[in-house]
Amino acid sequence: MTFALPAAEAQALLDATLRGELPDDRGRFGPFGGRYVPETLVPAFERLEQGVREHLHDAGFQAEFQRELREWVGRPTALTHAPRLSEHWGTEVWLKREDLAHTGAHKINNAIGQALLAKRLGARRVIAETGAGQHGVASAAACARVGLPCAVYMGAVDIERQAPNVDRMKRLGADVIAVETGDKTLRAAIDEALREWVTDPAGIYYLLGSAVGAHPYPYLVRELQSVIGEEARQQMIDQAGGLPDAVFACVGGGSNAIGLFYPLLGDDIELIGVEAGGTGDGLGQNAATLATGTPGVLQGAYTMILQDADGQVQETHSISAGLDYSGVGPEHALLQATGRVTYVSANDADSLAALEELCATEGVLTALETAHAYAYAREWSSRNPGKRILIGNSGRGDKDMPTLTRYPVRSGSHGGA
Amino acid sequence: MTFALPAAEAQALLDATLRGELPDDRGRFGPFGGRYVPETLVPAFERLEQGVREHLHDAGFQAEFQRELREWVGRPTALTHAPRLSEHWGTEVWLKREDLAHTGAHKINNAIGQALLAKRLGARRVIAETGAGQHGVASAAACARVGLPCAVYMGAVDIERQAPNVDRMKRLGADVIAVETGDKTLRAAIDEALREWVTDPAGIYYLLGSAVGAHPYPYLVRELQSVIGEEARQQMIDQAGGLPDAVFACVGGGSNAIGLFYPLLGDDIELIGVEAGGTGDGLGQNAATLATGTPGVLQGAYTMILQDADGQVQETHSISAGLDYSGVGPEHALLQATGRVTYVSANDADSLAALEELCATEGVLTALETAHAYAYAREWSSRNPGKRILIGNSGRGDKDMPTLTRYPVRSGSHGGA
Amino acid sequence: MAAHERLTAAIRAANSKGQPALVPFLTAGYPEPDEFVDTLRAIAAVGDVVEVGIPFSDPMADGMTIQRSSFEALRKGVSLAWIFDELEKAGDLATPLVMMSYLNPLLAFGYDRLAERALATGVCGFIVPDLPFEESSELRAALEAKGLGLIQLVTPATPAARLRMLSDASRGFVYAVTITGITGGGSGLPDDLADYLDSVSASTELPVCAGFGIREAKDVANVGAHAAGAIVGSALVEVLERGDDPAAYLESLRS
Amino acid sequence: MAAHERLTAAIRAANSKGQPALVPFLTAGYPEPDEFVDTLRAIAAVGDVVEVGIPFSDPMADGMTIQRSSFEALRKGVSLAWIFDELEKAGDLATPLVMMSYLNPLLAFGYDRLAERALATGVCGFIVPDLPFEESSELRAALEAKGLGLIQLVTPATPAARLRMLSDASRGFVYAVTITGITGGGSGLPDDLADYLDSVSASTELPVCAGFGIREAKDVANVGAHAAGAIVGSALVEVLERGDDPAAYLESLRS
Ligand SMILES: Cc1ncc(COP(=O)(O)O)c(C=O)c1O
Ligand SMILES: Cc1ncc(COP(=O)(O)O)c(C=O)c1O
Repeated sequence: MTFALPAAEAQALLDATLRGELPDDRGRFGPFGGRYVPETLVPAFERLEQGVREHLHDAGFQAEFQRELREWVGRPTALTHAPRLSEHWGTEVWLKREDLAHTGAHKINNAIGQALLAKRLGARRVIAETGAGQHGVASAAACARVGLPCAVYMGAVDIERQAPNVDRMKRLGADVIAVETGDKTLRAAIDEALREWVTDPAGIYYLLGSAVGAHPYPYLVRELQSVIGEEARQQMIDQAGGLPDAVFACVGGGSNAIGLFYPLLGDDIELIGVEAGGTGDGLGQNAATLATGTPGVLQGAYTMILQDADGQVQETHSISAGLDYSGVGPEHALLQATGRVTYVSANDADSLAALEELCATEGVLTALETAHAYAYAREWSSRNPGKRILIGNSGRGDKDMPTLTRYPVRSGSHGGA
Repeated sequence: MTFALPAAEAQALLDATLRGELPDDRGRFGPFGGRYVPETLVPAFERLEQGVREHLHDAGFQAEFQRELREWVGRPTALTHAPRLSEHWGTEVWLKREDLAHTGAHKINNAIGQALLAKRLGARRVIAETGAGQHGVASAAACARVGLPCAVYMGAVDIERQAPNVDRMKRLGADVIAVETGDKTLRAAIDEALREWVTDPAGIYYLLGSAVGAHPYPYLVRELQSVIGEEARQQMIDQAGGLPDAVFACVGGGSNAIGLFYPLLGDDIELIGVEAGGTGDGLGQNAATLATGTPGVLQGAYTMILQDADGQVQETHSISAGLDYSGVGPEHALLQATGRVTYVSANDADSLAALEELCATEGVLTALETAHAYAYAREWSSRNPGKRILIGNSGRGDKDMPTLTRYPVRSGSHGGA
Repeated sequence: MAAHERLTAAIRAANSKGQPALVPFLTAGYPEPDEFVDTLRAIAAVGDVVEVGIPFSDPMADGMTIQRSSFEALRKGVSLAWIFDELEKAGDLATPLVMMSYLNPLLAFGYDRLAERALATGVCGFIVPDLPFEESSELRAALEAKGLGLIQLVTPATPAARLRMLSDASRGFVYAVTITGITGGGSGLPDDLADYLDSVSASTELPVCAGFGIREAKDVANVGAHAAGAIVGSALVEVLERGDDPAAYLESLRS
Repeated sequence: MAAHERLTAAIRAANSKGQPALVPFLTAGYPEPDEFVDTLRAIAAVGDVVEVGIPFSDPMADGMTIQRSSFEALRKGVSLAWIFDELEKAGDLATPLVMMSYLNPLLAFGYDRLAERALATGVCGFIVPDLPFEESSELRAALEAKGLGLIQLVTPATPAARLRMLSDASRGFVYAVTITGITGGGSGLPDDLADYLDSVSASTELPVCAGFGIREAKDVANVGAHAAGAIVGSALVEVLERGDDPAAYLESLRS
């Protein structure tokens, strides 16, 4: 189901977005967003909002943030032309290489930005949640870099399927706390982190990992991740000689997608977010929140969620832990409702096949999350030959080896193919 | 034992090095180097040498190589200031971040360069050896990128301790061939790869992973890796405001070290290569070839090697698979003999501690190989307070998790420390 | 009398007998859906106001105990519609009820329909833990149209100006969270509890009920010295979990 | 007569009897060091020239069989010095010997001392698989000073000009590798073997011995039709590995 706004309202909201006026003072992206949190957390969120307002666009903070991005994260990340994949697909394919960022995914842009903010706000320690473990690793690294202790909440199911990242977090000095409640994946981990935050809202900084949750997180994360799209836009002009016709990004909570899309909203480019189609269309078989969900309130925001008729949030399925979430960032809900961005899904099997094709043709082992963007871009390419496209290569697949080893490499698709 | 040349000869050879005249026509770096290979391989080596001469400095090849480095590998890699480590050590510490290169180590610079060369030479398939698995992963990726099938020889011992990399190679489409002969580590893997090469010297390209072996490999690998030092030199000037007083790199075969050192040889900088000190000074307890070896011929070159009085090559020990090699690149033997570069060693325990310290202070999980450079740089810093130093951060430690998880994180050293 | 005034009256009635009002919390349909009405009756016979918890898939403000009861009830098919049906069957209990629910099930149910059915089943007010005042105007309006109360929570960290605003907005009573934590933390109330509860009480004409961490008779007494009522949540759910008699447990809190 | 000429003469002598010379290869000290001299004698009684393999830790040009024998001999303490001592004890065997060794043990031993001890123990030449002609001048000089030969290997891939150069440089005989592979590959000689061996033979006055992949009498016969001798390596080591009689096996190759 797709939630659409009346045309005039959609246009007005889109214009407001382009003018940088959203979220509004109440943290709203049109009808979406807001701040639905327990009264116990209201002072913490107000302090955070105040801190964001004070520091985020402060020249001193920005200089520090940009220096960390350049010197420590390794930005700008490369823009890669994919000649062999292009040949296979019949489109001109470019990849924005967030997998080359420190710790292996776009998550670090946000993590180091918020860690610097935590430091400025005088936090004594940092907590974070993680799904695929990428945000946990990024948070652990960023906290070490700025010198703050860090605890990461992670669902027991995800701990198992992303074991390499668990070890990395610990080695980087974070406490990893297994969450055994609820669905034991990302959603439960966020709840646990929020519960922990309540115990010491002044001393703890909660470093949320995607463009989800209550205001100001969706805004804060978008601002920190927009460097992806800003770089990519300029690089396409410099390296490809012009902007792409279409841009694809995978959407879990939506942070890499909003980071890539936001700076491109004003351009004449088709923007496509790809969610996890899992094993099928039924409730519980996928994590295609925008493609199949309905509006509701989850974990602090009014947004699209996967829920039943009673408003109970549904468990999701995806082969990729980082997309396995029943909600999505509220700004994506708005971008969908206005028609500016199209949200689709790719299933487990097609995503695995796409991951393999990318390995075989370009020597890039992408994350399972990211593979969803490839799966759909491939299908889109078959309908749009000759177009120029850009894919947000949000992370690397090293962390997915425990899952991938369960699927043997299909012979014949590799080397010289 | 250190092999030293008479002062006049040393100076003459150093001058020749600085003028770019070494290796000479016979592939010699002064007394070291050469080409000690079976007659069956002589035509293959001649063809390779011819190919290197023809293509390596050809404008077309260089343009392609530089584009791949920029667009696909993600160069330039960042230069990171390490403020918290600097505070701990009392020196101003900078890191050259090869861990941010595609596939996670400097190895990719060489792998993509040689893969492009293989393509130009009309090879039908590529073989490679690997120790830590980094070169195997890099070769697998590079071969996929250029569209050549790839087989990687890897010692059975290394397959076990670098499991994550084995899976990555396979996923990137390479055949991984377990070597059960000899010491079942890197040396045996090189022998097996050479044996395979003999069976089809014209159709196979052997993509050697370090600055070792018979001419032209030490030269070829140095040329392809020198981008590290060239970038670092400029970045130090731009970011640190001047060149470092001392530069540290770990030395296995010596490719990251030569890549970093070579462009700095003419500067007034102390250059220090750090080998694997293993568990002790005895033969077989370490892999400190330059620090404790003697001249001899191993796997194609006259160089420093670890051997007994009968000329039998000794097995080595190091916690890091990538340093676990009884030989070393012949150019390092020359740089040692001329006194230009100092070679020392760091043991397993100090390297582990250094790895942990870097995690805790800067949020960078470095490779176990690389950790050796930190261990010695730390000790050096205690004797040279106030100096500015540069460390070649040759790779990331993700691949080492199976080894590292056997060593629990030492409490107290992390977060806010 | 508006429905929310029934809450105020019930609490005042208890106070007029010289004791704090007891406000037990029950996860609807826990431990067994078909015992819901009986359990509710037993609890309502002792309590002055009963808080009925609507199970939710994502109980972010609750501790382990209430989470477990919530998931268990959901697993057994409990829904808001079913709860209203059961309350309807139960008929008037004399003891006024409040519903404690996360926002999303209420949103899904529809606010107008919600207010209607609440009014028809003896539900006098709502506690919505993830709905801060700033987001609450729509729900408040729908409830007020039927005389139902939206009970506001305040905490020890709530600044004075906000405390006044929340107290003004509250209906029925003001819910004073005693610790800045989640439900079901260990017993042990903060030292400066008295000052805190006194200041909440001073901010409003309404009775103040204190909740979170109340497990024993002495907790009720402590709280009762500075507040009009004591809310008993996790501790009561644990009694149900163990299969013990909830009424007997509640009686014990009065002694 | 220089020592290397003894090799040429022994091969010619076999040929003059209408048969190819048989050049068996034995890893020194394999399978048991204390049986070395006896095994050598038994083999020398059948072979026309015997190739004695010096075990090396890094036998890069050898296949699995010879690698295994080499590691085994090393494990049991075999060294070049020990081998010379044993040869000295054995006295003159009548059959001339060549030593096959990787370069590093020879380097470690010292070239001059090497040439001296070789001359004293009936070793007439050396085959050094990892020493191509271009790197060989020092060793060659040391050997020639004592009349010892440095036997060159040629392969089917060796270009004509290089073939002439290598043939010219060789002493005793020319070693023609029959397949571009490592030792110990399966039986089966290349189709164009005859042309290849004929062209090697045409490049030199010296006898040509063919090696690699010779396992059966028919291989010896095939090779013998176009070369002066047949070198038997891995197949003989396998016989020793199985504990079979090496002399009997070698005899069988002549039938
Ligand atoms: C590589 C990668 N891509 C994408 C995602 C999805 O998150 P988001 O939608 O916030 O970018 C994750 C989450 O862990 C990830 O690790
Ligand atoms: C990260 C890293 N550093 C260093 C080395 C050692 O190799 P080299 O001395 O050739 O740089 C390796 C080898 O695998 C490696 O993986």
